[in-house]
Amino acid sequence: MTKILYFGRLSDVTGTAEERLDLPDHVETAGALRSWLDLRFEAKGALLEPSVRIAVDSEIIFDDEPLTQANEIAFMPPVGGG
Amino acid sequence: MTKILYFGRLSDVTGTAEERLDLPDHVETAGALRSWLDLRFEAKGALLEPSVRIAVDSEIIFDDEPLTQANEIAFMPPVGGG
Amino acid sequence: MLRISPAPLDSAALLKTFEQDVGNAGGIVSFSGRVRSAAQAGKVTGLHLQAYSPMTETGIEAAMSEARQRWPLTHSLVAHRIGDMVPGDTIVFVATASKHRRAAFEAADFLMDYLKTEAVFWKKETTPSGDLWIEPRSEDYSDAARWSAE
Amino acid sequence: MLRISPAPLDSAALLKTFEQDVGNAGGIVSFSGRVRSAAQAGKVTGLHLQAYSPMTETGIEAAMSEARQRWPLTHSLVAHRIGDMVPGDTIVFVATASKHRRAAFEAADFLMDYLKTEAVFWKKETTPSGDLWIEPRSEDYSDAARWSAE
Repeated sequence: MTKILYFGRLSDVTGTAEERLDLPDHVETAGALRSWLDLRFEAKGALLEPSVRIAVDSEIIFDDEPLTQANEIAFMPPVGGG
Repeated sequence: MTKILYFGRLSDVTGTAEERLDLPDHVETAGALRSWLDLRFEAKGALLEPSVRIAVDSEIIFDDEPLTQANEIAFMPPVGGG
Repeated sequence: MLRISPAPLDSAALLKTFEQDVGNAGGIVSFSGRVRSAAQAGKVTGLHLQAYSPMTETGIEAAMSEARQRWPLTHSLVAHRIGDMVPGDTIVFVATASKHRRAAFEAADFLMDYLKTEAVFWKKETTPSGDLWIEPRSEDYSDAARWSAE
Repeated sequence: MLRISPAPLDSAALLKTFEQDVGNAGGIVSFSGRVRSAAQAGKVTGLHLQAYSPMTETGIEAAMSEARQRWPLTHSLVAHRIGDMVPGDTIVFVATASKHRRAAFEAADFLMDYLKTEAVFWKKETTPSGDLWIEPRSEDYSDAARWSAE
């Protein structure tokens, strides 16, 4: 099982801030995960936006990088505190 | 009588921070006052330095301006707080 | 020092402790940011701030380390509140100390630009017409870009 | 608000009062300057600061007024100590508040530059080898010149 986190406005899109999933075999990269989840949530591209970054176990990765042995994957929309 | 104030390092030169004087008739401008007092204190030019400004009743004046009806004249070396 | 917590921030108490830690260093600059009652979407009645540990901490610590490399700081502090707040609450307190006041000013400014645009936080405002997630304004990005343009 | 007094300055207490006055304005910047124990002439054991009323007040008030014209400040405070101090004492506390944090930073920085180079104060340091009147460093003048070069 992989823990998936949806931060900021994305939790409104997915209806959850956190879930545990078995990723299908064909979801091998960050980009494939975006596409699969965007369809699954009918998110209309919200998970595909380039401004939404993906972190695997607290490291930002590019869309063509593999999800190998990911324990926790986070979808991170643009950030900003203060 | 006119009150004369010597601020900062000038009080070390003159030996006083404040005095009351009758100004001689020929001391009509700020510049003339500088020259007269510099000689009187044997200040070796300390009161003549352009960086030392003169205020008459809290207004900075130039050397060629008159001292007419001055109640209080201040010799102000370069300033700076904080 | 970095502190991220849902506990209320007391700027005056933080400044007092910071000054004690700092000792005689010449200049101390502080910035306190508070939750506003008016924002892009009109009246704001509440604010929720979300962090993602340890990415949030790691990122801020890297920015603090960069600040120490760029400016001769003797001390720096970032205290950031998370969770639920109301207008007037202090959301962030940054303090820097240096023998050179210019360094203290620039480093505090730099850290605030980082916190506004790059720190891993997500901000949701509660308004009479509903909740709204807020992402950085273009003004925040142009402020932050000043530091890399040098 | 301007306050010039020989009474000790408590930065934390001043920040607390300032924040209460300011209400919900977004950002507050403060600067605290303290008497250093080492300076140009080596070890410093005491500092004496002389003002000239009302020129000192008039000048600082004019600088505060200029700051309010240049930046959208909601509040500003200058508290300056005069008389005799020892290392570690707070000599100046400046605070600015604005909806825009850049404005608060720049205005505090501007006021400090004014206080360092143009405010009507004379500063004498006591050192083991005697007393020494200190005039602004060239660094202070170049800092202050930034504002008129714009």
